[in-house]
Amino acid sequence: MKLQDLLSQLFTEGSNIVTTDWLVTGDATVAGKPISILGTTNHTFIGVREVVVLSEKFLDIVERFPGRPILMLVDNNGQRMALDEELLVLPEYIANLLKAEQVARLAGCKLIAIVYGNTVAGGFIGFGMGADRVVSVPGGETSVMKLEAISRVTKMPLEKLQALAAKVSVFAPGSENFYKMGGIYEMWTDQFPNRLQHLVGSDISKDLRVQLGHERGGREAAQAIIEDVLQS
Amino acid sequence: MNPNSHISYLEATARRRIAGLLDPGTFHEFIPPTLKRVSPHLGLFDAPVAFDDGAIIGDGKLDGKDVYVFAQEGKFRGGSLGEVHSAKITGLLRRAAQRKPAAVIGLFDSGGVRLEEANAGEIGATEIIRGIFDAQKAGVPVIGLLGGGTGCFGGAGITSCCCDALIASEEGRLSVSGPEVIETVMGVEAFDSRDRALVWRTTGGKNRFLFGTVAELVDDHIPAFRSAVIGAMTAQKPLRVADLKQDLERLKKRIEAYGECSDATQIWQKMGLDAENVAAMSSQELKAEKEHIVKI
Amino acid sequence: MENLSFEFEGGAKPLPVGAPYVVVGIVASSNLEVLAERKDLGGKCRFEIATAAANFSDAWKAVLIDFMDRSKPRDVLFSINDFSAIPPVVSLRLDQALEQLSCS
Amino acid sequence: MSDKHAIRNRKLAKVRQAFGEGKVIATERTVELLETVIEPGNRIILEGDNQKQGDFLAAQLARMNPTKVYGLKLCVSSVGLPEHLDLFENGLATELDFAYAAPQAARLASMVMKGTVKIGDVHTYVELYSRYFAELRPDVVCLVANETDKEGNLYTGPNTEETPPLAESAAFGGAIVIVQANKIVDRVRRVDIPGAWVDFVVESPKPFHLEPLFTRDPALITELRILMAMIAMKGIYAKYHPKVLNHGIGFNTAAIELLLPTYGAELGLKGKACTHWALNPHPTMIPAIESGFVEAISCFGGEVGMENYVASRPDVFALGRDGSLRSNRFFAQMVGHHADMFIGATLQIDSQAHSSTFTAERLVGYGGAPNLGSENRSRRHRSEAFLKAGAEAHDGEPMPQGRKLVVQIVETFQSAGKPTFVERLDAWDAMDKAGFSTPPVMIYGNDVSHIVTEEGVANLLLCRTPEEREQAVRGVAGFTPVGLKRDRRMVEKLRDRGAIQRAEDLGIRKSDASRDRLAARSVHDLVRWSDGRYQPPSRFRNW
Repeated sequence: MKLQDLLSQLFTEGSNIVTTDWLVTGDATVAGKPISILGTTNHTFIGVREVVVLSEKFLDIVERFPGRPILMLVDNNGQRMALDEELLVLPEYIANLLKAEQVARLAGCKLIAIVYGNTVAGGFIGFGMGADRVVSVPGGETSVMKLEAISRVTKMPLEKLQALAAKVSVFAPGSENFYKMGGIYEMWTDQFPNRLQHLVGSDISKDLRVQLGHERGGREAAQAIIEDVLQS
Repeated sequence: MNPNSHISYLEATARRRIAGLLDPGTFHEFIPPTLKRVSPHLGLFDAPVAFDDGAIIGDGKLDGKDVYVFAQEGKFRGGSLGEVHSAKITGLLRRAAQRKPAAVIGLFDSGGVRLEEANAGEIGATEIIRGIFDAQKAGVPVIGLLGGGTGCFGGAGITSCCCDALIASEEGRLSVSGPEVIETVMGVEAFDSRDRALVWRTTGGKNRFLFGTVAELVDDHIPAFRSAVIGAMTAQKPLRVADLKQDLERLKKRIEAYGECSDATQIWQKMGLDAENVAAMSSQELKAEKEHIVKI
Repeated sequence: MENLSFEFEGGAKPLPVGAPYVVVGIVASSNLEVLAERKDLGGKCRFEIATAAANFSDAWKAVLIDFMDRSKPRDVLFSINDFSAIPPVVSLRLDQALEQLSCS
Repeated sequence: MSDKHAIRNRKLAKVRQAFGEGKVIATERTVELLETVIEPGNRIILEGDNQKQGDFLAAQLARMNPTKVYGLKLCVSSVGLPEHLDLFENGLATELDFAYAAPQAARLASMVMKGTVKIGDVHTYVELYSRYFAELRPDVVCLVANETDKEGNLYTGPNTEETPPLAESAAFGGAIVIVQANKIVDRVRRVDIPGAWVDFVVESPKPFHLEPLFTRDPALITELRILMAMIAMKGIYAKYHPKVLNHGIGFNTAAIELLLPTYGAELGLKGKACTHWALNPHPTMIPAIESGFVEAISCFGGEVGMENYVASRPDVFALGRDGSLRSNRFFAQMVGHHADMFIGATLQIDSQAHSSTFTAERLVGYGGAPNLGSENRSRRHRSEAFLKAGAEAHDGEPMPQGRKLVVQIVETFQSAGKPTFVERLDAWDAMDKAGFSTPPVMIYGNDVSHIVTEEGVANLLLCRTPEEREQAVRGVAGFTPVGLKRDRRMVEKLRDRGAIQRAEDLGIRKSDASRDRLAARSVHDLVRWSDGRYQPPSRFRNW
């Protein structure tokens, strides 16, 4: 959905948000308490320059408002694909952003990500999936790779992939699939303020994704594997 | 000189790497292949499975200390992150956070997320990252090794950079988008993936070492990796805002200094290196050279 | 994928003492992994094969008979994941698996 | 009979009229020059073999006007460029004589089927060069050089290859000689072809195409190939001690090259075998050269990236006074022809040991292998290997003779899972489709002395009847249909006699066949062996 629609539906108690062509920053009030907001928009690509800004903002928020929840608004078309990005070691930049998210977590900031636009591959790993909880709203589309591209790489006919995608959620794009795999905690269609308020008020420190993936039938192997390793 | 005196890390299978890295005979595998915990998804694609799903995990001793190890087998489906593969590594890291071994050593060799299990693999990558952070929080350093034939790309590339320290050979490669992917999406003018020299000077261990992403550059020799890991086991960076800020400053300066460069040789020249000769230098020679260059 | 299963009478001599199991080979294109485990199979050897190349049952049988004739192991379970390896590669991996199982 | 020299003088006068005096022709006027000197029905030799290709002149020839020039007979030893066949599609040429065509094999086959190309014949290299002095005397010859001066003196560099016989057949046979050179200089580094033999030179816009055809990445050598190499080395090299030999260009022989400093040393081969070679500067030879195995290598051509290394070993390679390699395909073929041993791979072998790489869909040609890989009944000088093989081959005969070792080293299956051993060669279909009168066989079975596979080595010299030969072939054909049809009893008998030796008969364990034995396991290792003097092309690097 459009950023403005999301913001107006999400924040009924007032907000103060600044948007550039790709960056969203600001704060808002949820259940009478302030939360910090950091997001991207316009399907931006995540390259070294974007990461540096996002990391800086994260660290800034953590320093100024330790303990205050951070809402991450997610819309990107993935990592910026270019030789010069990789020349500068893009994964090190994205890891820095992930570490900034971890530092926020260590400082007591709850991290909640809302997928409202696209989010692809390395873009989602760097900004979105590092949160304590990831939710999606209508229009939120997650993907690793399009079916056409998977078909090219795996040399499986597209029709066969499409038929498979209808049956299993393990590989095909779509928030519904990520939900089944446990990667998306909830899919919101209404009552955004209440749902956000509830999340902000809960203990979300534990990574539940494996468990949810198991309960929802998307990932049936992972949980048992992890338990067995813990007990080996 | 006879280069065959080296015990090649690049050549070795994941199992052989582990055996050569740890104190002899000390490795004990968790979820061994005899349990046949194979991918439940590959069959849908008519693709063969492996009994370890390309991820080998366990504990053992290194220089007498208790350590955990995970190793990706780059030759099985490109060492890709599938559901079982990722869960084994995540499980190991969670166990490390509970039981606090002296270190977790990750032998990365992965093209990234396994496309047949793309969603499970992508979520899996972030669960591994969370696992690394939780282990670090518990005081356990996580050390990553880059020297496999598949390299370390996509989700695996990002994951490896979350480690406390990376040790690489010049043959090791690290990036998010692989050259083939960039070529497929952006065209051959953007990245000619068949130009192997270009691939390596862009993503290879030397470039990563000169930037400081990789802490230690070693020869393609398993004992060299082993001594570098022993040296790195004490080096644990606590995750603090101040340190991250410093790190970020370094990354910002890198963009300022080299953001306009379109080839590694331009960067090396700016660093004050004999750019044309970097490829020909041994890891020892390059380490010596690095002492004299512009540090960013 | 095709699953094949074969059982053969083993040789008379038990294997020398060694590792309980070994894995040789990697499941990569034109290659295979062989997991060889010591198992009480009443003197027999069993082969459990998952192969990406369908309709090669006769070739597998010929390779396995040749292997059994040459090496005469007993009480070993061979589990195989095959990615379209050619027969000589299969043969080589079986020999390697048995050599390693017998000496480690 | 037409006087070629008179015709030539007439053509030269026409050129002088249109272009003025001097041998140097402006690059952009090349087509015009060609149209002036080439007449309908002329026989044109275009230089181009498996490495060096006269690509600029080929492209200019294809641009000629087919209403002026037609019915040409094209001779090119390696049909390696699309332009070679464009000449036929554009209606300029009708008949083709060649030796090798692998890069264009499929297109050539379909053009022959459609009648666009009439094949004069398919040759070996030296056979084709020889015919340039007999029935295939040319009217116009297009050559390639690294450098030329205004007088037409040519420097043909490390990749001299086939230039000399082509130039000679033209210069003294009344043909016009046109050369594309990478550079026109004041003084060439070294005169490989005298200017008096050359009529016209043009500077090509780009250096000629050069294929690094002999670079084999050690990283791709499998355990199976190492096993085969060890079988060959212990079963043949250590037994006969071939001193002068030729290797094919495949991975199987590359494995042997890389095992010489390790396994070869263990077998005591150093100084006793493999001292003199007919071979290009294979990068995989560097460890053996550096380890002192090699006394001299006679080269057919050069190899991209090996220039500095070769220049640094004047004790091994033939160098000009300028310090760069001088190769010569004709002479190297002669060295190989009179050698103790040839060893190489092929795509198909039948139960009589005939081999071929032709299929109905791919007219690949022969190259140099049939000459190198044939018993040489004209050889008279003696050597240990020659006499030992001869004693086996002619045992019990009243006249003692020597024998060349001709070894086929093949995996029983090709990488795509196709069996190498077949009951009927695809060459028979190629014969039918292309209208040849005999099947295009690369090496005839009666020339072959040994076949090495991962199953062992078959010594055909020890077989006394056609049945024994057939069972010896089947005996090493593994799990191919040909192998499965072996007569087990007869094969065991051959094994008892040593006519078939398996790895275990030679004392080789399967787990000995490890990549750790290779003296170099990567291109990078080769560079290290050479102390940086080998500079591989970018596509072979991983650093």
